[in-house]
Amino acid sequence: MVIDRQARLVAVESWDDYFLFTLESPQIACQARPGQFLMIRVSETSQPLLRRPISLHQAQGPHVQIFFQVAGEGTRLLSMKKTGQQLDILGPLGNGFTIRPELRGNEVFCVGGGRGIAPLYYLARELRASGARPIIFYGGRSGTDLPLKDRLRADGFEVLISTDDGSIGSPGFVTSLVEAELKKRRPAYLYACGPVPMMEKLAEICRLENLKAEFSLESMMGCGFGACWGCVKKIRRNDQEKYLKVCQDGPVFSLEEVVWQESEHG
Amino acid sequence: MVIDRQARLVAVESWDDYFLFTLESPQIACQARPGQFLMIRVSETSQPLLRRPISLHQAQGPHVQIFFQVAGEGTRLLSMKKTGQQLDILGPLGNGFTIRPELRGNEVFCVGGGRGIAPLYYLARELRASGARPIIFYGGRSGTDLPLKDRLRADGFEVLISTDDGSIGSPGFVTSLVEAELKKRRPAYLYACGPVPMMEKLAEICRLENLKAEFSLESMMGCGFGACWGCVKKIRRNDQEKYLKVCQDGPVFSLEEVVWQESEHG
Amino acid sequence: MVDLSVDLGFLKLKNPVLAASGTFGYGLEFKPFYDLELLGGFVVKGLYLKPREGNRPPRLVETPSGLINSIGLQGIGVEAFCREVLPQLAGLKTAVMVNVCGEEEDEYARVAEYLGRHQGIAALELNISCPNVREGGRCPAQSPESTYRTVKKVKQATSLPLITKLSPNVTDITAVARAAEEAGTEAVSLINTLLAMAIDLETRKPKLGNVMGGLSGPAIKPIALRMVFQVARAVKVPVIGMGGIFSAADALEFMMAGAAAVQVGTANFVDPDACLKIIRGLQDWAENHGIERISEVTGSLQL
Amino acid sequence: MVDLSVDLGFLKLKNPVLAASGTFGYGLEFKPFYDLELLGGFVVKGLYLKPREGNRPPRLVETPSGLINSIGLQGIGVEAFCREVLPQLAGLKTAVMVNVCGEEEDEYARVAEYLGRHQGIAALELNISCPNVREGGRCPAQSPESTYRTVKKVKQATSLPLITKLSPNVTDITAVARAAEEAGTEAVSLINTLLAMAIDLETRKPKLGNVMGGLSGPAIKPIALRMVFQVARAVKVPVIGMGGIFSAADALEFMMAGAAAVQVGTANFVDPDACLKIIRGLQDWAENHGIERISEVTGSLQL
Ligand SMILES: Cc1cc2nc3c(=O)[nH]c(=O)nc-3n(C[C@H](O)[C@H](O)[C@H](O)COP(=O)(O)OP(=O)(O)OC[C@H]3O[C@@H](n4cnc5c(N)ncnc54)[C@H](O)[C@@H]3O)c2cc1C
Ligand SMILES: Cc1cc2nc3c(=O)[nH]c(=O)nc-3n(C[C@H](O)[C@H](O)[C@H](O)COP(=O)(O)OP(=O)(O)OC[C@H]3O[C@@H](n4cnc5c(N)ncnc54)[C@H](O)[C@@H]3O)c2cc1C
Ligand SMILES: Cc1cc2nc3c(=O)[nH]c(=O)nc-3n(C[C@H](O)[C@H](O)[C@H](O)COP(=O)(O)O)c2cc1C
Ligand SMILES: Cc1cc2nc3c(=O)[nH]c(=O)nc-3n(C[C@H](O)[C@H](O)[C@H](O)COP(=O)(O)O)c2cc1C
Ligand code: FES
Ligand code: FES
Repeated sequence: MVIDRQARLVAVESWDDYFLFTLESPQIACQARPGQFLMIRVSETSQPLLRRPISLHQAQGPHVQIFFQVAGEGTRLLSMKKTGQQLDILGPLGNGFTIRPELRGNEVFCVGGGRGIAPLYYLARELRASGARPIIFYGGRSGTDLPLKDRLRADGFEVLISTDDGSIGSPGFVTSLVEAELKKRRPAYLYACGPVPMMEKLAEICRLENLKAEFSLESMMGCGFGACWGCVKKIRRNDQEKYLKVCQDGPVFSLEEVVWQESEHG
Repeated sequence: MVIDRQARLVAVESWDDYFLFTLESPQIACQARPGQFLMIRVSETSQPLLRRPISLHQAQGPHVQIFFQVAGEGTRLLSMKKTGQQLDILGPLGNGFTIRPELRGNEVFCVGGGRGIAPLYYLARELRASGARPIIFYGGRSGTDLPLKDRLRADGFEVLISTDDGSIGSPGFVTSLVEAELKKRRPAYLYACGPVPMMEKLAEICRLENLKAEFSLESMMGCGFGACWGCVKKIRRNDQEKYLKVCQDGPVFSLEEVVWQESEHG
Repeated sequence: MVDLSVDLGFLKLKNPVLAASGTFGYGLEFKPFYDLELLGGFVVKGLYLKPREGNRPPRLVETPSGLINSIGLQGIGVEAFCREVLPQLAGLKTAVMVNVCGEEEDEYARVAEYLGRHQGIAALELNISCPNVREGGRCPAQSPESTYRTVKKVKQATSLPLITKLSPNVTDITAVARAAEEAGTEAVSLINTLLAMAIDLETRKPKLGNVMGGLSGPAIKPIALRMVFQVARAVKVPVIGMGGIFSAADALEFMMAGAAAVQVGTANFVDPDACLKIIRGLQDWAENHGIERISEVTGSLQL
Repeated sequence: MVDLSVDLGFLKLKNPVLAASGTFGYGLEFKPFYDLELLGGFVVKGLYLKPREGNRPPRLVETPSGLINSIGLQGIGVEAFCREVLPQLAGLKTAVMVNVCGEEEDEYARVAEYLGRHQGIAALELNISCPNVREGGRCPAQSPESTYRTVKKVKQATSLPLITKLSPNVTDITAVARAAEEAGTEAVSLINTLLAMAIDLETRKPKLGNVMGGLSGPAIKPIALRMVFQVARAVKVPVIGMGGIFSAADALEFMMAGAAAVQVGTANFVDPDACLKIIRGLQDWAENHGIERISEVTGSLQL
């Protein structure tokens, strides 16, 4: 059940162009699951027109958190909101990650690239609460792209870090770090969120290693709640390839379901 | 010569929906004359698209002032600017009021309705400096529409006040106050700025009383510097009625020139 | 208390606000937001005989105050609709309308005929104006002749009232409207989207998988309003206006220009409550202006 | 150093950025802002044989990301222009173009003929697409036949190169472009404004004195870009693209879609330096992308 309401912005933290907002919304907080998202109104004028989809980064008590990176005009306007302001949000939307009872006691990889870490923190906490042992992979272009690393560690998670420029953590793509780690241990499941090339590479690795996995996809969204058919991706389900709605049938899909399409990389 | 530049907002005063901004712009300040205006960019997005015309309310040292009322989205956005921000302004634009040497030693009426007071304060100061004796008529719907009255008096001007609702000053339209005053004394000239019905009534009075006068007109403006032909009003000049540009041929026109058009009241 | 109802002749609406096809899913998507019975009515997403895959993504681009879409009428087809969706809408006290599509004239007629055999449909909206399904953005509503032929054929296939949806991508929309009227349409609705495009500078490719798409939203409102004004003076059948309606004020402009009712499209995405807010806004405006029947507003523009 | 020049065949431009007619006065209005010689060129306001009063105000309405104007080609007429303005533009090292208007085909030819007898004009732009001067917003560019006839007549009246300016208020803009090409136009420019309208709820009157007007600005960019893309694939003569260009990125989209040069209109009002900033932006973009000649961008869209 979707809710449409005003949520008060109660705290703002920021690092360069990354922002962590804490919003007061008891209704959303108590219904939310990791991997779900909000549609947020960023402007009061018709410019930009559409809401912006942002994942839930945390839900606790009456509060939810979002973690986002300024990517363009919409997220820039969002980043300018001040504590005390009301945000116009819709949510929680979409299907989240599945948290499987059989993962109890097992190691699980959570791989986030850049802003893709947003839903994974929430997921990792829920996995831990369910008895699984999440290991967080957190990759970025540079050290400044990993503002949450200390916080994740302070929360008791095992966090493996990589940067493309080698400024901190292991140098290179986070996918190489996953590959290296797979030589040491085998997780029972892999969850990922990040840029398409990262997820596509992870999908390849998972297929090779015969690992089960789930991916959270991004897509341009018109509505966020299934009304426009604008957000579709090609998905393999029941032996058929179909355009399914990322907002409603996703944004999380399983390894076997996602059809990576050359054309949509750019 | 028009200048296009960034001006820093150095002070903001406000009363309900009236705002007085002080801007730092030595170039504009040293060229400006009363009755001229600025074109001000109010938004960084395409919404609203156009600049807004606002009269110069004062020019002194390196500073100019503007005084405006929130009338819609554009002036609302303008009112939200904060001290220290840069405003993107064009100006000084248009022809100002004429300050005639022969007015020296004579009484002159300056009649402002609501936000129409904006250019008249500047004019009154220049008139006084030139040796004329300006009397300011300041009318509004209610007491809250006359935020500048004390300031004008503190500056040593004779200020006659009226409100439609009679909350302060003489009750009724400012035009009735002018009529009443004309029974007592006869000015050498009349200058006016305000809503069309006010100015039309004043024009009638001036014709009856055989008074010379100048009016500052408003018009929807595309550019403010003569490039679009969007701001025209019917003007009588050299025995011909023509559409002249308010931005370039005005915004100040003489009594004989203005053709009041029924259709444009609304 | 203002009377918000409007009578289209073939159909009475409890108020003049309808949700536009393609922006309201099959209606069910909006149940979480409000009681659908508060609406004048809604038009479900366009349907063909068979399920349809739709166009290749990306399918949406935001533009200044606008949205380009190239969905390409993805949908479950009319059979699945009647089997799975219609029963869930059964008994709703609001006008449920279906947007009818076809590859060629025959298919339109067959879809209409199929729907005509089912209960619970107040009217059909004939979508001869989608710019996303044929080569080069073309559609039947771009010519009076093909409009006439298609409407005629569909009229013969069903007794359900027919609203013909017009395309703005034409030289003279009044000629097309008159052709639809002559062929017997009960009403016309306009406008569908304007054929448009956007390019990604980095990849040098069109931003839409389908190259071109249809522009909607506030950006197009002034064009839509002009067309509604022109069409309302050219035909006698009721005109249903749309294109960038986001507020009650927008809706009132369309009504003054001659629209008997309005549809709200893109606004449903930005604010799922948009239709409801517009209905309340019409009510308030009428009260403040001492208007007893909202239908008085239709065509009240002073020239 | 990037080569920004473009060769239209009949005219070499130092860069592809022109100021659009009706938004740049007679050029002189922009002298306070920058050196006009920095421009690729500019097109002065539309001219008839005689001075023209223009339409009754109000003439402008702002709309979401757009502007509707109904100026109605107010101007001093071609004689006064040649006598009073042209000498002031004489010797300017940039392409000065004149936008040619006419009540009927004959007047277009006579204006062109008159201008052809003067020095300092690089090309004529034939304005057969203004929506503000004829009943119902109609114009010659709405039919291939009248376009062909008008272009043909003007070509016979002058040897100045001719750019035919097309209207977006048509079903198939490529048919009109081809007609202009067949009649011998040296280039086509597009788009002129889209016929539009706005209503004042309180007075219940149209917001424009002339009822309808032409929509320009960012709102129309996606439609303009689509039309430039279509026309560039339909004709061999160079295409000059415009409609909502406010930035170098916008200009590049039009060039990728097939425009050899672009015109900047409404942006000149919002930012008098707009053309200059766009020229600099093109330069920067080309440098950052290792492009030596900006003309390489024309038509480089990947399908
Ligand atoms: C389900 C979902 C959850 C998301 N969660 C987060 C999150 O938690 N934190 C975060 O920082 N970002 C998240 N995103 C991405 C975020 O929505 C986009 O960065 C944002 O919409 C860009 O808007 P903009 O106006 O700032 O940029 P624009 O100027 O609109 O675009 C900038 C760039 O972002 C791309 N983009 C635009 N819209 C989207 C979109 N809907 N999805 C993906 N890319 C887009 C554009 O193609 C362009 O390359 C999520 C996206 C989806 C679909
Ligand atoms: C030469 C000139 C000098 C001006 N000086 C001042 C001043 O010193 N102080 C001040 O408060 N106001 C002044 N104005 C009026 C001011 O420009 C308008 O109030 C403002 O542009 C409205 O913009 P908006 O976006 O807030 O309102 P909108 O939402 O655009 O419109 C609100 C109302 O204002 C009217 N309006 C819009 N634009 C104009 C315009 N250009 N001129 C007149 N009415 C308009 C609209 O028709 C509408 O009724 C001046 C106008 C002109 C032409
Ligand atoms: C995403 C999207 C999908 C649409 N799908 C349809 C459709 O299936 N059938 C149809 O007739 N119109 C369709 N339209 C057009 C709308 O019904 C409407 O005519 C148009 O968007 C203009 O109105 P608006 O500006 O209020 O959105 C669609 C529009 C959008 C934005
Ligand atoms: C106020 C105004 C006046 C215009 N006058 C003319 C004109 O005289 N002749 C002409 O061909 N086009 C005229 N146009 C159209 C523009 O040249 C241009 O084609 C159109 O505005 C689209 O470009 P833009 O969105 O960059 O403004 C005018 C446009 C505006 C806004
Ligand atoms: S975003 Fe509208 S259906 Fe998914
Ligand atoms: S506002 Fe453009 S000419 Fe006056």
